[in-house]
Amino acid sequence: MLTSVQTPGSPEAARAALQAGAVPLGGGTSLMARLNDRAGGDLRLVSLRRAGLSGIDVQGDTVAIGAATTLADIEDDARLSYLSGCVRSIASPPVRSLATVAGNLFVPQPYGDLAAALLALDAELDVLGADGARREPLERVVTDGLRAGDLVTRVRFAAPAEDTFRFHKASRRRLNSGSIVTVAARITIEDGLVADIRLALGGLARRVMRAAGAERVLLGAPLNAEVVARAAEADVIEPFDDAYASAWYRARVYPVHLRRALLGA
Amino acid sequence: MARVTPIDTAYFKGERAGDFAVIGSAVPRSDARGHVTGRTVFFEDMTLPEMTHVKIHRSTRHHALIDRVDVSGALEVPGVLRVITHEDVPNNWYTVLRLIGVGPDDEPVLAEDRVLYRGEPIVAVVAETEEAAREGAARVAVGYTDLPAVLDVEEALADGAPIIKQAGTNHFVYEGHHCRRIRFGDVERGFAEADRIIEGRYSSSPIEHAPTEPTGCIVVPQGDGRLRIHTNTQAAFFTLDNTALILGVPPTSLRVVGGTVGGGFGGKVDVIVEPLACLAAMLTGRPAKYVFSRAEEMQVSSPRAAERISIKDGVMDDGRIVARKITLYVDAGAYSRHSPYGTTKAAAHMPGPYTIPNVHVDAYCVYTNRTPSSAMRGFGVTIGDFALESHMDHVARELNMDPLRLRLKNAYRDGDMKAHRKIASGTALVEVIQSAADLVGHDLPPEYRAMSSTERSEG
Amino acid sequence: MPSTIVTIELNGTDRELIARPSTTLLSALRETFGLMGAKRGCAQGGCGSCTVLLDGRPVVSCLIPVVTVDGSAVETIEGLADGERLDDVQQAFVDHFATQCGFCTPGMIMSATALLNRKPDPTRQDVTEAICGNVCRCTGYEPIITAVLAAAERRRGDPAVPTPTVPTPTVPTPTVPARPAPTEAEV
Amino acid sequence: MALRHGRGYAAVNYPTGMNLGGDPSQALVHATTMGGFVVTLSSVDLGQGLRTVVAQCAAETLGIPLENVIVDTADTDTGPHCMGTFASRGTHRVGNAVIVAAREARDVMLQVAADELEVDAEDLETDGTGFVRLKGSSEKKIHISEVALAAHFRQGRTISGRGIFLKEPSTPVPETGEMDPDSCQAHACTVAEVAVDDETGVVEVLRLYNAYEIGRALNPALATQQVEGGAWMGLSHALFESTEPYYPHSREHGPVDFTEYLMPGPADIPAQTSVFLERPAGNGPFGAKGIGEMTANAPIPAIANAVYDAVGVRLTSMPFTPEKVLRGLDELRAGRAG
Repeated sequence: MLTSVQTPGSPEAARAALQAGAVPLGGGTSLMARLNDRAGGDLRLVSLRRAGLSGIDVQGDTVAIGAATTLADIEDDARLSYLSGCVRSIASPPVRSLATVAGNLFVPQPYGDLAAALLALDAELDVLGADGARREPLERVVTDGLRAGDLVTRVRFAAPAEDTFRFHKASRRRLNSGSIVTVAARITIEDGLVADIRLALGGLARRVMRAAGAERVLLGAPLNAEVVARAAEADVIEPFDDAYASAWYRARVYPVHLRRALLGA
Repeated sequence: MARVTPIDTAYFKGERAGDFAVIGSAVPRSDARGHVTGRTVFFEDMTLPEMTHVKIHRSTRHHALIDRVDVSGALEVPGVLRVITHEDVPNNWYTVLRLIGVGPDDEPVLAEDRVLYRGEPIVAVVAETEEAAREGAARVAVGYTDLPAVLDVEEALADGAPIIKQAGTNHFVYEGHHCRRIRFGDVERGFAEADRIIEGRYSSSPIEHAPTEPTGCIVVPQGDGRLRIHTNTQAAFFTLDNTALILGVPPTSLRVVGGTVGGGFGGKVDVIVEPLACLAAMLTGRPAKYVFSRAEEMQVSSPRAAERISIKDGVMDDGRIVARKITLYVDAGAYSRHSPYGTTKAAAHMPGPYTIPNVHVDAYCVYTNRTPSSAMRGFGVTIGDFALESHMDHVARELNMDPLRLRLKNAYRDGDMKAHRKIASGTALVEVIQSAADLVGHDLPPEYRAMSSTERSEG
Repeated sequence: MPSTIVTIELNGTDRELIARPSTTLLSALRETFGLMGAKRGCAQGGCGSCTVLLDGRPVVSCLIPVVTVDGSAVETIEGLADGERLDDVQQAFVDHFATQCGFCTPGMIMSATALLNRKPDPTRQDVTEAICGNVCRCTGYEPIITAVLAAAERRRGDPAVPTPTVPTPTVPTPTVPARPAPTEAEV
Repeated sequence: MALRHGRGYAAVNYPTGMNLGGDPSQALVHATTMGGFVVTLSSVDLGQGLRTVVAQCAAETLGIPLENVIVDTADTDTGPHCMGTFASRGTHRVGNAVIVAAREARDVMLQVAADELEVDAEDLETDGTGFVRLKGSSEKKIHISEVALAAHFRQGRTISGRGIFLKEPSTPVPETGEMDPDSCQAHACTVAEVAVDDETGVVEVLRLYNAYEIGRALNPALATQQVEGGAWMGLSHALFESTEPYYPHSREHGPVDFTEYLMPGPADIPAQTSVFLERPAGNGPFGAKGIGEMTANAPIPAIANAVYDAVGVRLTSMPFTPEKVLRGLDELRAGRAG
């Protein structure tokens, strides 16, 4: 049963509450949905809504987004227009008004499309832990998780150069639908060859994953259908069955969607 | 401008007599103002002092004997007022079909010594708050001995299948028969005469009604000792009568108030929530609310049945279908609910809106250890139409024939004898096909244009 | 369980309530303030029937512990009409037969209102995006999309757009007071 | 990638009312002191607009303005029995019962008016505006409010009526299935146009064309709501819906919320073009047939057939998920390659 909901006014107070055993509540769009119909032991929540963790800071090409910033805020920020397609593919407006950036990093697949985008952007997290503040690559956090009591306070990344960010999500419905395959990529082409590539996938494993094998195939190669087809075979994916699609289907259409993400058709 | 579908008055001109003042007018909905202001009162839109809440502990097994039920954990939860087991239910049988003379009663209100599907209710917990009721329900402990489960209709009917029903068969018995039968003409002779035989097999998954408003009710004890049941049932007296039978009380002791429903689609006909909510109110002397959670609505409330339908047609090269044999399995799930009725309706619908001289239908209502299915929009017909009309397309392709002409050639007309031996009247299949062809510019030759439901001129 | 006093500005008026940790904004609206327009369709954030505006944004009120929104402004379906005069969105839903069972309607209208407040001249795609979290099982959405677009025109006061009309029976004014339109029975 | 287009057809009929009959509905009608007419029912409005339609039936039969009709439902203490709202029976059964009750009430109303006007009741007519008048006369008339007042306070009569509609129950012959299952049949033909993505198996329904024969559209706007919403549900059943996505192989992964239980959203709907045909049913209220359930049925096979037309995959199991389409395409390609 829910025994308390704290609304600390600072990151430090929030971290203290977490370290005392409370569970962080971002937008609540995943956690509250489960709590509303679930029995279980006593539970204390610490809401991050008032903890001073919201806000978008853009300095040159350095972007810092507060952990409790909502997806709606990102959607509305013209400076982050490259993320608009990603964010608008997530849930619906009344959910995006609540859902937070940090929350999206930890929702189970096939959700967490923003996490895939941020992984492709090589984001880092500011984490407030028992030992104070530290930086963690998002890639490590989505793989290994955080320590109990750690509080993500900020997401940082370098804004992608113009036209270098790709986001493609296949889902059963056009809007408001979990991912079948999500492809997020930061890609630079120079002289007809891939000069920089960072590729993240959603829907194809229990966590968002970096497609390091595909990156290796693509780097230095011409961006064409034949190369992309090889790239699609370069990673071990472990897709799953869920209400949206089977593992077979996800694996079957991943090459198609990788190609559409990178080549546009 | 409101969207109003045009009426093509060229069809059935002579029959459309009548000069009306109000009928035929797109008058505004009388309830629209309430809907847009939030004033429309749905059953849950009331707060009552001292309201209690009912939540259910459900089976985690597909098929099992119940060895032990321990409710002590539930009773320790602060706020839990009562638990209700099968022993507390005066007549522990759902009786939904008794009123229309279809039996036997086969479903306990709360499970007794066994469970036949995952999600079957075992214990109801009544508490001061929803949270406490939910917590209490979670803390009921049930010991099971698993039994072999049958999850497929054809496996259920196969030799050697575990018999899951106390009545001794995994299918409903229709007056001594394994299935609802239609026998018309001589289907085997029809097949023998046919130029070709075209077969198909079609199936569906269960489908949830998914009304936006969950199924539920609030029961309020009245000063005179009666119970007032605020419910979103689709059938007020059906709910009242069945609830009275289960509670063993005179029907005059209950009053059902409803009539405003946030989507039904057949999902609110089963009389599931009212009896237990009434019991909770009777046992506590306080108002009681029992509303399905969305997860219960999705997985425990009865869906549209999964069906499996085989069609074998004897077809002439000119497109006439001279024989049609259909085997249809309705997956009733663990209990009858309305499925024996729906299966008869499915049989009556065959062989579709076509006049076929030789028809043979076996429609089975089959029990499996799946969620009991029941009525849904198009009950008994929707999946059948999918099979029939997919098969018509299949036949047209096999014959390399225009699918609309195939249908027009076989369409039933006034005066035709249907397979269930009723003379067709008021038919209009020919005309809707002609009209649809017009909508998409699908060319029909003059002899197909000239066809009419009211006369069979083409011999 | 500790209770907390929470203040929200509800349809323009400051209101206080005593909230338990588990009290959601939806349950506060319905059970404390008796505002029954926001519906509980799933309590999972998936149906949108409980949509209200929180500081101007559409939100699924079932997922919000009300203690976390102390001091915020909340607008509900009950706050739209001016007395008995429906607002443009409400009137458009009536005129365009955009309601059937009515359960999704308040949430749908609040999502539409949030859109029109921010974007007075929406495209059809804007409308579908705005209401994609509001499940309607009855209408097939087309009349709702039509109504929202019509409401936008109405709000802009576009003179080129005639007031929607539906054919009604010709009923001359009676010489005695007519009965009100048919209504559902009081519960 | 290629988007491949196809067109599919389906035609259906649908029975009105409970299978085999035996499903009565009743109505009571009475006048209030000032000439309101209360229709008392226990019938349930599921959102299809039953209250509005029965008010129209009552107003038409009584010959009074719609505004004078009040529909009071559903309370089992006050409303007479109704079997329920299902089986496309509401408008047909309840409408019929209301007409019967309203006719009886109208007869009393005319008799009271006749006594007030000192004429024969047979010589009276209603004009739909609230007056009862002598046929052929513009002078000799009385408003229903005065009729009602007279009935209550001078003549001591109740302007009221009782109505019931019952299709007698039919019992099937076990050996042959001979039976009388229906009251009347409505009809529909759907043409679906789809685009199939041949690399992913995703089916998009672009357009639905529907011709519906519905007996009589008592309220064309409400009938439009039924057919459009119903066709949407058919599309939803066809492409999305299942509580057991992996049946018969597995019962796992059953959706438990609206996120997982998929239905087409507002961005996934086709353009619908529809037309009504009216062949009034002899036993229907003003000829109306039940249409609520039929409208979901034809789109399902029409879509399946359109997919076949587009890519040659015969979909035999609902719903038609992208996976099923793609597996079919893969089999076809393997067949061609082999």
